[in-house]
Amino acid sequence: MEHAAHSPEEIQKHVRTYIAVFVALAFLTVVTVGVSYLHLTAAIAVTVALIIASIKASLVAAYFMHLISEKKLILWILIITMATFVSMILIIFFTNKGVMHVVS
Amino acid sequence: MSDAVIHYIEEPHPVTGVTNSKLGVWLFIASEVMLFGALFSSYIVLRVGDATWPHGWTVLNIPLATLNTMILITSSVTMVMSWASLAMNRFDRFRLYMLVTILLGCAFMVVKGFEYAHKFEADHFPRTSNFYGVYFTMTGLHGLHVLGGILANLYFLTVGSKLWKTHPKMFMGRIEVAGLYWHFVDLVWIFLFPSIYLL
Amino acid sequence: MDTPSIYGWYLPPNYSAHGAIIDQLIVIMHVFMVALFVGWGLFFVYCLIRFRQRAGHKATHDLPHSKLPKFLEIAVVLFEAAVLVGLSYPAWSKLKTSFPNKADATNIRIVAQQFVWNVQYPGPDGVFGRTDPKSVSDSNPIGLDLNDPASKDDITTLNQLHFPVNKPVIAELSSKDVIHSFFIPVLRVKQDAIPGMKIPIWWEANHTGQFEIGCAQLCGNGHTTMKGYVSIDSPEDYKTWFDEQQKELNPPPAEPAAAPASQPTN
Amino acid sequence: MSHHPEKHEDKHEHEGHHELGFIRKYVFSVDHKVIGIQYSITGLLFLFFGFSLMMIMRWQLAYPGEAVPIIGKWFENSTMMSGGIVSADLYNAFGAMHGTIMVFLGVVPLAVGGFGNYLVPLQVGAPDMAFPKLNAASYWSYFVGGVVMLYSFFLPGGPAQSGWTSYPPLSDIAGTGQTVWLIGMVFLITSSLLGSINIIVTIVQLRAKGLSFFRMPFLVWAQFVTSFLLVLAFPPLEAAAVFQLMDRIAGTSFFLPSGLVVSGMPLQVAGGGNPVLWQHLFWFLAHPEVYVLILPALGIVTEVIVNNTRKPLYGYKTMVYSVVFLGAMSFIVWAHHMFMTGMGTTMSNFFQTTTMIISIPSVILLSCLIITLWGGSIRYTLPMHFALAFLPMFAIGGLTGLPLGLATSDIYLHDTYYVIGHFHYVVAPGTLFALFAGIYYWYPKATGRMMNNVLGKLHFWISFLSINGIFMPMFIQGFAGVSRRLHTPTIYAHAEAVQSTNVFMSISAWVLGAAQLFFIINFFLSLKFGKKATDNPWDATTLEWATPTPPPHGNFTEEPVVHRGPYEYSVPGKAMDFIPQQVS
Ligand code: HEA
Ligand code: HEA
Ligand code: CUA
Ligand SMILES: [Cu+2]
Repeated sequence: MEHAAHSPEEIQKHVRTYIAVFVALAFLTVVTVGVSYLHLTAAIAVTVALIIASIKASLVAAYFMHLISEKKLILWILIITMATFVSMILIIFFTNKGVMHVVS
Repeated sequence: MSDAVIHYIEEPHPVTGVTNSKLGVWLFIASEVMLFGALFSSYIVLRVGDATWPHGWTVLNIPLATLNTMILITSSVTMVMSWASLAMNRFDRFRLYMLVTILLGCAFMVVKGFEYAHKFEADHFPRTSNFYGVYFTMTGLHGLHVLGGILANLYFLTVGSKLWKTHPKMFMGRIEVAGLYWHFVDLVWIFLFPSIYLL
Repeated sequence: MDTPSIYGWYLPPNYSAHGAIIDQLIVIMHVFMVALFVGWGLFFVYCLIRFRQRAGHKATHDLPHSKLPKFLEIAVVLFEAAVLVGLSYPAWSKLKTSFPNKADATNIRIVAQQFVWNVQYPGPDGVFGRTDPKSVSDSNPIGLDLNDPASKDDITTLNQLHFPVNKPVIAELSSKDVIHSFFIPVLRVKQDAIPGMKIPIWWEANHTGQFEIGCAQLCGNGHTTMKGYVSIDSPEDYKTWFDEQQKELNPPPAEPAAAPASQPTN
Repeated sequence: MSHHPEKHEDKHEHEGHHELGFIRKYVFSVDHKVIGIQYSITGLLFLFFGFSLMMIMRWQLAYPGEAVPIIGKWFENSTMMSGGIVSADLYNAFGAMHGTIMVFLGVVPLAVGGFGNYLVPLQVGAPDMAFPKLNAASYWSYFVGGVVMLYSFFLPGGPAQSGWTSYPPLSDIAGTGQTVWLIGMVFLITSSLLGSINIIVTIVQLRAKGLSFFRMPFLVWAQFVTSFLLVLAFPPLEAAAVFQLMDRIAGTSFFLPSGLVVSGMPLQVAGGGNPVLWQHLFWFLAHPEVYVLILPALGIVTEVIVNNTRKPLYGYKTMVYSVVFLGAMSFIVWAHHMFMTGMGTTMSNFFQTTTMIISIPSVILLSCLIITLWGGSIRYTLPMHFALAFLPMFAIGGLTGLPLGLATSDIYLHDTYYVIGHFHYVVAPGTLFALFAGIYYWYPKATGRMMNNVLGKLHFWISFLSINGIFMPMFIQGFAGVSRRLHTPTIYAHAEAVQSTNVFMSISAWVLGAAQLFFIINFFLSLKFGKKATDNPWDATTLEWATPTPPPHGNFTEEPVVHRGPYEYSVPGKAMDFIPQQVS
């Protein structure tokens, strides 16, 4: 691990970020739950919930999973995966939406 | 070299900069992304196709789920702390944090157990409606992943930790990838929670 | 029954107004494919003979510098693009999505089930009676709601599909149990019948006669036997048939459907 | 344990082959070569089994309703084959299992598990796979999956009967066989995931010194892309399998719409599901899967052809880019299997376009291979026979994919025998022949013996003629409009008209079956009596030939260093007409 090279001081810094991230995650959780009690219209509710979830996810990935300092190789694998994943969702969604139906 | 000496188990590959196991786990996570991706796609398709689909918050126990979210987030922190402890050469702290991580994981499962129990009492079963079908299937699969993580962590806390004496680097590497998996499970929940409970 | 003589080792005759595009596309594609294959094939065989290992013959290290393959590949691309844009796109939207207007078409409903084709005609009032799964019974396979006045005059037949020639037919395709696929070879019509969905299809025959309906999607152990009949009638014949059905319609509907439905399950 | 690849190579360095007992060495071995061979043998046996099922089905197709000769006698009193006649249930069961077995238990294990495991480490100059124990786990997971599938044949209701595609609602309301099928699939999926992750890591991490990506043999590239397809495409099927299991066991209705009436009885489920959803998830895997079936085959053919034309590969880089592009595209064409599900114009246009686009790289790949022949000095060795036959066969299979890819012509051709013809040309005389080529080519390396030439030629020529005799008439039947999966085609007038072709096809199938005896005999006798093979019997350049024959545990006597590209044949001014990669 390149981290092994890290000196205790640096690790100390790491630890501080971890705590910070934890606080952020906890806060965002409270926010997203709070928002859900407002019973916003579907569209808004979904967007808000997903945005918050994405932020939380990126925090976890970036700091706990060290993606922020991760090697290109790994990033590329994830980029390919996300691309595949997104195209799957979108294509399935739109194909399903475009299906011919009798309007009766 | 008539014995198979496999490189880059301890030392990262000079060019790629990662060890075999790290790359392996990231690829495994990639496949997991596609697994849960497919589950989410299905969820979307089923939900838009069904006018009678209820809002999660009308039928599910939000406080309990919020508690579980907190538990899982905390466990992610303790998990990463256990790794950091190793980096700081504090094996005792590692064991402490790892233990806490495992306990938190168990706590998550217990809470989930209560949640399920309530549903069953109110006889809500997967077959009741596609909402419950999706709810049980997706949270259930996620639960299985948590369970898997707990078992792996148990191994590293007990038998596996012998390696610390002989190959400290290798052991750290394993804790790191174990962590990667654990954080990923947390990450999945971060999406499951709002999309099933709050929407 | 139809005369087997019309069938052979090639596409069956096309008795529809719209099917010509499909045949045309199939033929064009195969001409292209054969051309490619023969072209490549000749080159291939030539190499096999000319460059076989033999005394005094040596392989050359340097690679051929012909532009030909590039051109060929570009040609293939252009051809495919042309076929897509020129034929397939428009044909598909014509065949599957641009419907003749209901008023001047024969409107029917086709309800597939293991292992028969139910057909429902709106009757003189031109309105389909309501159907719902609960009222399904052996004598009422499509679950026609008998309290609905519109159903009173509805004709329902089993594996028998009558319609007049030279007049578009609009059919609403659905299924009671599993996925089937409605296939009339001579009319170049094929569409899956999917439970939970009502998929509209249309066709226009230009030749009278008796032909077969096949099921193209595996639907259980009766899949093979799920054969229906179309009879493409002259307007007169259709009228007579239609009136007969009306007479038979009292006592209540689905009567021609004597003892259907109770087929083996999947 | 699938969660923890890294927990599988500890203290591996202490596993000298000498210390191992028989069991550890040949049964629960972690040596990639042993595992590769286990995969190959198991795969071959399943291929043969899957073929046998079809030989029985072909009797019913040729002589509908007549008792099957010998086999019929054995099962006379069984419900599914009473009187020795193939019942509709049996036909559907065998059809579904033929497809499943051939794809998931035959070709993929042989092509990826077998050739991938055996050759990738050797060709990249590695001592073993990156995760040897994971590798063993992958094989045993496959093995269990296979056993589960075989077990389903002994269930009262027989095995799965809803086609290898298992479309709900049919599969949801089918008998227990379907449940077992799904469980078996979960094991097979796990196996493929473990295996492909292993292959990717091995290629990325363990390449020998000097072996840059663009010096890798094309087969390694093919396996690399294939593994990515498996890693990313299989999980959605796993999700689908879980949903279907839930539908069947827990009574959910993910794939069951409301208001179903099955054989007169309203189905007692909540409803609200969507049957087409399954098709999306299934084909999202199954289209990439078909490229999983062809890419390793292409890789093998490339190795064999280059070696036997004694000249460098034409357009190596072009081929690499094509194969990568092919892999990427294969994720966005899947719904060309679903044109008839009521698809609207926009999406059908999208899918027919992507389908046409994806055919281009294949054209390029094949072109490069054929052009490679130009100016070569073609050695008509046994493997070369099969490799050369692959080209026109794949061409036919591929080209016939085009009219299917155009939604409009697919209206008529969908679910007819034209489709069956199309893909059998790519998988049977295509992939299977490539795999045979591979077996004849690497058998000497793996066993230290050459296979017999005469038996081999007999195997080739009889197989080549008969296999075309089976699949060529399928296009005629397709044109005639004969649907697939028909237990008694003669019921339909248009099928009756081409029934004579069925007889011809079936006889060809049995001849093909008989021809395999030459192979099987050759395969086993050569182990003992085959002519001893040198370390590099084909004068090949790639690294696997730089090992002792057969390679010891750890493969290379000293760590190989690569100095040149994979195919340096007939370099001017050199004494020998080939320069191995490790030669400086
Ligand atoms: C190895 C497996 C494999 C491969 C490689 C392919 C390749 C292709 N397939 Fe096929 N396909 C299957 C396996 C495969 N397929 C299977 C198993 C099914 C049925 C599943 C089921 O329903 O059960 C199927 C079904 C299938 C369908 C659905 C049909 C239907 O159900 O209605 C379609 C439709 O688009 C399709 C298209 C294509 C296309 C466009 C290609 C293209 O990639 C082909 C590109 C190749 C070429 C264009 C050839 C190039 C050749 C030359 C340039 C000439 C060289 C000449 C000489 C050497 C002489 N395939
Ligand atoms: C990789 C895939 C694959 C392969 C190789 C094959 C190979 C063959 N297939 Fe099949 N087939 C499918 C995949 C495949 N098939 C699929 C997916 C379906 C659709 C199923 C469905 O409808 O759901 C299908 C359907 C299908 C049908 C249509 C059934 C129907 O629709 O009703 C037919 C009909 O003839 C058929 C025939 C054959 C034949 C004669 C072969 C022959 O080419 C077989 C050749 C086999 C060999 C030559 C054996 C080689 C092995 C050995 C010699 C063993 C040696 C052993 C040792 C040395 C230990 N197949
Ligand atoms: Cu109905 Cu096949
Ligand atoms: Cu496909």
